[in-house]
Amino acid sequence: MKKPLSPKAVADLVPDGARVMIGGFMGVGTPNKIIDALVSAGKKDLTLIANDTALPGRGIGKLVSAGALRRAVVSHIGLNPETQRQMNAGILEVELVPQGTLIECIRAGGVGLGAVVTPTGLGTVLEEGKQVLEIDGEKFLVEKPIRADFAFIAARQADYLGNLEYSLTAQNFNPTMAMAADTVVAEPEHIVPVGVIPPDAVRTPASLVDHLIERST
Amino acid sequence: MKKPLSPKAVADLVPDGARVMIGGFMGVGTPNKIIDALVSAGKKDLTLIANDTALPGRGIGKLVSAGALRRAVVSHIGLNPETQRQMNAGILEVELVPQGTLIECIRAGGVGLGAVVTPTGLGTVLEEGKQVLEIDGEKFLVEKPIRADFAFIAARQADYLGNLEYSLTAQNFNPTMAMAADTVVAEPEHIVPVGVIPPDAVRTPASLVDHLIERST
Amino acid sequence: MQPKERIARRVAQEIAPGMLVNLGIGLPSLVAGFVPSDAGVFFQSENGVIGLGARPPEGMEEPDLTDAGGGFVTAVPGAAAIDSAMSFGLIRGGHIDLTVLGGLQVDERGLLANWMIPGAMVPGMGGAMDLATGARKVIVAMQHMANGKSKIVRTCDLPLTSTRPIDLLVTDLAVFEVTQSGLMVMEIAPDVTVGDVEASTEARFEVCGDLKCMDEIRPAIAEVQ
Amino acid sequence: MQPKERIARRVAQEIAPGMLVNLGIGLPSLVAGFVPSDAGVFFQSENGVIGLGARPPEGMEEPDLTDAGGGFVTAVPGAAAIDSAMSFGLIRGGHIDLTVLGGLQVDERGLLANWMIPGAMVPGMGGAMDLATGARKVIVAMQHMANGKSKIVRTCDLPLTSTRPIDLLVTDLAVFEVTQSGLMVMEIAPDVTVGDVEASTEARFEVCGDLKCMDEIRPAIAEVQ
Repeated sequence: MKKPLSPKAVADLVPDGARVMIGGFMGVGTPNKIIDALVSAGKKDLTLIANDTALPGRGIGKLVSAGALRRAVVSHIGLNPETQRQMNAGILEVELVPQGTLIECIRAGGVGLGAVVTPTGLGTVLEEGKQVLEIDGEKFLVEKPIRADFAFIAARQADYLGNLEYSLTAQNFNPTMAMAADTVVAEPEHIVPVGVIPPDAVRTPASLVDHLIERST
Repeated sequence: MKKPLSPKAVADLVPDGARVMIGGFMGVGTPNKIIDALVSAGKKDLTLIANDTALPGRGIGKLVSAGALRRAVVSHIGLNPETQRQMNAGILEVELVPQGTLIECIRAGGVGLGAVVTPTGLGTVLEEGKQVLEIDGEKFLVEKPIRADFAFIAARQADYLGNLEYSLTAQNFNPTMAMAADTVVAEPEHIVPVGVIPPDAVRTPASLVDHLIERST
Repeated sequence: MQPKERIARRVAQEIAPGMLVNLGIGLPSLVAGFVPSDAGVFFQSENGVIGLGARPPEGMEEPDLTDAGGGFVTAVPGAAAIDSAMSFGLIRGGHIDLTVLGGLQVDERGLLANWMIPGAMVPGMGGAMDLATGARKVIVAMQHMANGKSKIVRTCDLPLTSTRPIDLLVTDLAVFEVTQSGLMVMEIAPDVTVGDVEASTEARFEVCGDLKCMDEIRPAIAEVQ
Repeated sequence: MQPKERIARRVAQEIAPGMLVNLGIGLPSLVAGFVPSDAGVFFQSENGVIGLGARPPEGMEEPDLTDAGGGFVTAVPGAAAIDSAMSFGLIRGGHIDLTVLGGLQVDERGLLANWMIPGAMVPGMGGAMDLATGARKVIVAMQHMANGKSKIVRTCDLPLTSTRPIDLLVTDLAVFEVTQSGLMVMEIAPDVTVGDVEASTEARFEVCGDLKCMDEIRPAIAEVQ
């Protein structure tokens, strides 16, 4: 059983300069309480791994606006002009990764695979500096696994062991990221007693989750 | 919407010599009606891709006993002496693959990845004839994706579009195999009207499923 | 007909019942409006849903159900929620029958550039590279010209999205098929001549002997397989 | 105490609350019987469940809930059903705290062979290669001898399961740790001398200065982290 922590207590675990994975897609399925706590704590020089940087003032966009990021590994920044501004000003280093490659590299980091072998990006500017692997006459890019110090996960419901259920498109990167970090913190909307979530409904088994964030009171 | 087929009609689609993936683990989560129909139709020279060959008289074990297989790509045959006998007699060619590598190669075949890069089997007899890839100083085996002509999938419940739900340990190889074959046939215990299965409960989206087997009457 | 409407309406005619279709954000998303809701077509949104429905009525939005642009949507009966690994497994694995993408440039080999203008606009590729590489059929829907310049060029000078050629290009002026030898105009808009298309197009292209009007109503879409 | 019981009982002392544990079929599966059901330990079965419970009462079996040997089991509160890709993602990804495997041979470098005897017995490796490679800690539980021959050898002549050395070897005669320099006997069974162990062991090994009895009751298992 895990005694839920306050968002502030979780922020206190995160040193400046940490690598953090944050679930969500344009702010949907993003652990907002944790993000707010990271902003309040004035975190600096974080490396972000996420699908996108959302919009200014929304989800991960708040971390960008607060100047908490030094580097972002993402697939899309088009809807956050502040990310573009910081990138052009040389404040924020942005590595753009195709969405399918990004999620698969995070998965590889979580499931102990040595690399991702994908056709995506072959022959484009993304090939620069990367290994190309030939399998039965077809060529593929070799992409490296991605892991982080922390994964911050938004879930619809948890039990007090840490089993997680997700909701519709709020699922997105969350279950995969929950496998790929040294410390995994889940921010569920609800926490229910152990045994309430049926085994077939669990998408992230409790053993992957280190900490739960307390429910709003 | 898909009009469910009889097991015999599905067996009629399968030519001798076809590559067939069959879900299940020691007979649990195995599409038994399809197997019975393949046996009744006297299929020959099939290549089987599955976790195991179950027991004689149970699930995939029936295909072995019927002499329907020419080749089996599996992780375990220890509980089926008939498989061992046919292998030793040179009737059945058996390729043993570590279970984690097998499921991941099937996944790669289904999700368009060029290879699986795994530490499993490195330095063992499994390395023979395979590429070794070095990533940041660590070595991994390169294993090729696996696909089939047909995947035969056991599910707890389907809707008439083909959305599938699975049950407990009957899930095993089924959802992954449902992505990795040219023709995917699901054998659900129940078929319910479209809209009955909540979107979050679907584990195999309908678009992956070509045919449904009719319910028992 | 407005240019964008003409493009979306024409692209919709490529969609058949039973298809699983991914529409990019922007112009491509307009295509859904020209596909009857009872046509048996399923729309995938790469953020995690198959069976995307229309925008919900005011006050009935679900914060956890959005499209890839973050806009509120609904789910049709038979919809499935999937995570991003599954979503891109479907895309890269060839399980998406058709994707409609926007474009910055298409060149005469049918290659697409649509994710950045170095030094000017760097939105990121999002899912476009996986879609352009993995979907069974790729249609680009875009305006023929931008800022008085042709977007259909000899060779893309913007970074490519994929080295795999697209299948069909639909603009406000014409419909191009990508063949072994390059672009071929199959249809042109009403009140537009082949000369007009040539004047607006940097790329070389062939003209189909049986040139049609792109506003022509085509026979009812046939069922997949 | 019977040899198998002694082995299983000793292995169980390596299990702490909060751990996720995978037990191989055969002898290793006996370990569960020595772990209190309220100890906060979760058992994973690679066929797709975390939170494996005891065999159900007669007549209450669920055909869709079995262990990796195909035997009927139950699920404890808080159990999760997972597919094989997730199951082996957990195994290979280092999310299993401890696996207990059977063995045919362990050699003096701590390398394990447990999946085939060429020409005689070819059951297949099942999940053993992934477990031996990916679990955080690997314990081998096996009888010290088979057919009068030591199973602890100088160098495995059977095909290896992994090139990663195991962490601990528990037999009916002794407990060995695998150190940088090889095997070290930490504990021996009651009524057994170091000389007895030497006589039954082909491999060379060191003997810990603080040699203990393997039946000694150890302090309550400590919580993980």
